[in-house]
Amino acid sequence: MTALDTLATREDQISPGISACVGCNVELTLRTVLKVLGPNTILAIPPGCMGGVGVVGWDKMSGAKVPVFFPLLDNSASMLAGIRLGLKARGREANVVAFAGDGATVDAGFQALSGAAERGDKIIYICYDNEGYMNTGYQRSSSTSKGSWTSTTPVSKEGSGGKPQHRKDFPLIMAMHDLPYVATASPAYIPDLVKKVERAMEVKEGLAYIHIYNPCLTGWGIKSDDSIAISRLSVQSRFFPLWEAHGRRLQFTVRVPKPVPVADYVRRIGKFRHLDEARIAELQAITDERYSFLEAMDRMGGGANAPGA
Amino acid sequence: MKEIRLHGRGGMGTVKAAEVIVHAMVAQGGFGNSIPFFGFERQGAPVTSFIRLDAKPIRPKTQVYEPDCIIVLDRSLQTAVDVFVGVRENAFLIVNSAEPPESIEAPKRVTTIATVDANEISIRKIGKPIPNTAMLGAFVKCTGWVEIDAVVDKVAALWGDANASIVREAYDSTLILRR
Amino acid sequence: MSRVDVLNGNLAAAHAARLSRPEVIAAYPITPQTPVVEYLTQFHADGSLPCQMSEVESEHSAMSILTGASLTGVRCYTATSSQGLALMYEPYFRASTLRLPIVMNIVNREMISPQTVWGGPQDSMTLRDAGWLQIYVEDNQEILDTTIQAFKVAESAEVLLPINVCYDGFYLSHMTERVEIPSQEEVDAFLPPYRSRHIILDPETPMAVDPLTNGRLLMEYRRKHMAAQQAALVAIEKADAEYARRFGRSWGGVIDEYRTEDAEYLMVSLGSVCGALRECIDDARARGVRVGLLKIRSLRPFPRARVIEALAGKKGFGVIDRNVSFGTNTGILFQEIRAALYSAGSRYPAASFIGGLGGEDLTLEIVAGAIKSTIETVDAGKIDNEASWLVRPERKA
Amino acid sequence: MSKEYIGPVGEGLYAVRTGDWRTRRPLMDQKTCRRCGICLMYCPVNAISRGADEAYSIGLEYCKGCGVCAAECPAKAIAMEKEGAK
Repeated sequence: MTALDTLATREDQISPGISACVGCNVELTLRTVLKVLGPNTILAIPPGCMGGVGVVGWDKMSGAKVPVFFPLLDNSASMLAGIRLGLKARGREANVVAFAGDGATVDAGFQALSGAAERGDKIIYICYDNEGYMNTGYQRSSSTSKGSWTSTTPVSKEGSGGKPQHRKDFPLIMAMHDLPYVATASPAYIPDLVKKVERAMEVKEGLAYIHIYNPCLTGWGIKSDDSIAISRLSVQSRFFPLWEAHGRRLQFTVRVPKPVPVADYVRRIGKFRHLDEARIAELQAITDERYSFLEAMDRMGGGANAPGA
Repeated sequence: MKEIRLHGRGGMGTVKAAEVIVHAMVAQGGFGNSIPFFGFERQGAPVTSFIRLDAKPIRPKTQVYEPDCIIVLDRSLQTAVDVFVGVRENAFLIVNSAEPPESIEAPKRVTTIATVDANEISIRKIGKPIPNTAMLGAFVKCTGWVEIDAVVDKVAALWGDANASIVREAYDSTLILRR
Repeated sequence: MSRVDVLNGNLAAAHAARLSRPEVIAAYPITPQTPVVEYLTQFHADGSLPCQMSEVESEHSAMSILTGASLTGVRCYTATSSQGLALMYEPYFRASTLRLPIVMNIVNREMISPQTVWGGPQDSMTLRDAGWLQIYVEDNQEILDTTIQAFKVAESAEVLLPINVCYDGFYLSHMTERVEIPSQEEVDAFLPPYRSRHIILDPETPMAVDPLTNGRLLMEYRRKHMAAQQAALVAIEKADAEYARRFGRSWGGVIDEYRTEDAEYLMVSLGSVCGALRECIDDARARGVRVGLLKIRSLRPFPRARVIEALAGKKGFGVIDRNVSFGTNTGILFQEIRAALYSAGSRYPAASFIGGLGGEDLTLEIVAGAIKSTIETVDAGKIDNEASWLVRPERKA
Repeated sequence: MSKEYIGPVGEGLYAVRTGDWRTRRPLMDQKTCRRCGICLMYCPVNAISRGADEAYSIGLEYCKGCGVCAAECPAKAIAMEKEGAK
């Protein structure tokens, strides 16, 4: 079945009307992921955009067709680990899935996630990374790109400021737990995302992790029509490369032999408007460095012989 | 009620020895409790443990301040801690020592002194100087407060027959001075 | 058939947990609770505890895992102490407000600073308003019996709340004494299997847990939660009565009274110090002093009516607190008793004591002194607004 | 659901009428459409469906009018019009 067939025929497991911003590609990502996962799923939506827009529901109503709950900001992975153990005790099988923002994943939720990964708890953990705490108006996270304006890394009238540090390379950190499956994904590459969710579902033992890079229209200053185009640029500039890893065998899933300059990506995003050429060059440099590192891993993982290499 | 205080060092099995005495007391239908005084347990650090024995249930869950019996698993402790603090009249003292009991200095309130070469027996039987089991044999011989068979059975169950034979040999070889 | 053994408090708790057939356990070691985790993993390894077990990376995850597991409807158990409980605070509160009947032993240990590992129930008593049931016990048999009963109380349909059975670190956790261990068959007959019906995460019956909830509805949940706490007063007594019928041991339910009937003075406390109090009360009685013990077992729910009843007609009372209530000049239990009496319009002379913090021993001598001081305060008609501190004198050989 | 819950539980689906948010509406030209399905894949609210005849249609009940479908359509078969215009 092609990705399109899957998406055209499977039932949407999320309420048809949730209050995500107009054009939000996290909403797109969530609906896509849940169509692939199907109804036999228990879904954790920690505090963040998707919780805020009503996926867990309001008062005595639900926002999803599958069982769904709010974990705490910092315990999605451990609550899911408990759900898995409870199901095991009852002899039941279901997809046990987190759909969590970067704050709930790379910051406050990291200890619980790393613990579950090391223990090998059988859960699927999906992070939608929009580079910050967007549900509360865009405060910085450790996933926010260097130079980015956020409400807690303000920019002066002269254009100085923004976040001083590079974002942590979180999906690689997860891969270094020697997990059965780790992948990065983008809403601009839906068939790639669909395949990765399917692979995560195939994992028999241990934690599967997917890190999706979701440019935030409202927080970043992007027009709603541009949502997918800019997501695509994040990949085509090698700023956010798409790969998957089984254990330490890492391979690119989308190869970018002729990247567009990072500047072409950055210049279209409001939160980077104040960056001068020197600061954009810094972003280009870290992008190149990180991509070279992945290329080396890709070569070790046999990626050089892979189709399209 | 009988109150006992054990002085040992981390690694000597002081706390476990106290528990064995309580086990023996309960096995013969009595009551007992043992409370270790805990620091951060490290090998070699001074360790104290407290025991109460009685024919009826024991209610206080407190440390022992006025012991009827003092068990010293390592003589070198006498320079580090005052092992005689609070000791009652007509008390018993059991010391791990190759010397005869006459050589042991103790306050007048201590009227029965026993010694046993626990290290020697232990090294010979199990190859390491772990004095707790030998001290159990000496304790039973000296006080008679619990039965030797109950102690031997518990030690055998916990650590095997070689250790149980240490208890018996110590029981037989303990020297006692009543004064 | 039950059997007699010699157990420390932690092993008594571990046996109780094993006999209660929990389906999921997640626990993180912390002094003085650590042996509980070791015993449980040993039981698990030797096949006598066939449950799902998770060796977590923190107490926060331990309680989070149990929250998740309990949401699938299964029986859950854990244990912790002190800083571990503090780290759990976030999921601890949530477990109660989700009405999940998790059972957790708390091996009471003082809170830092200064750095300490020794006893004192400051850890759990500080959290008395987080919605859990909290029972405090006096010896190792009571640890075992109460922990088994705790599952029954927590899971009863009119309660459905998580519960702590709290016992003093070291003074009970590491004290060995005679304990009767019931057989598995006996416990099975007392404690039927548990399946949650009120809240469940299961694809067969999809529901949302914790939707964004308005204040009015939230208040409705809180009101029901408070009613469940009150229902627990009855459930605790019922469980104790049934346990007594089956096993021949009663611990008194929400409170325990010792020689109170004709007493003029009552000493009030909770936890292991009650043993020393009984001993000292017998001594005082032998000298003709009519004093008795009111032991509080259930701190939450607070047994207001039973306390009022127990104190009715007495001259006055004294409370020994092994904790402090910062900013109020007394310990926590003293305030609780005072508040209960106010609700009945009663006013008694009363003495407040704080002692035994950080593992400091509450010796027979200290406890006897507190009784004497209580009688003086009561006879003078005074009410302490500031606690007296119980301090052990230095001893000489 | 009339069931009484003692804890915070939600049953039954809550749906915001997000179609009301729209300021622009997508109009699909079926003659230009190449039936590639890209609009369906990228629609964030799952408002686009595929018919038995492989034709795609946009449901307006929940469409927020973001314009992603129009921007991504390789055939330029979708136009965004001001909401309310005839």
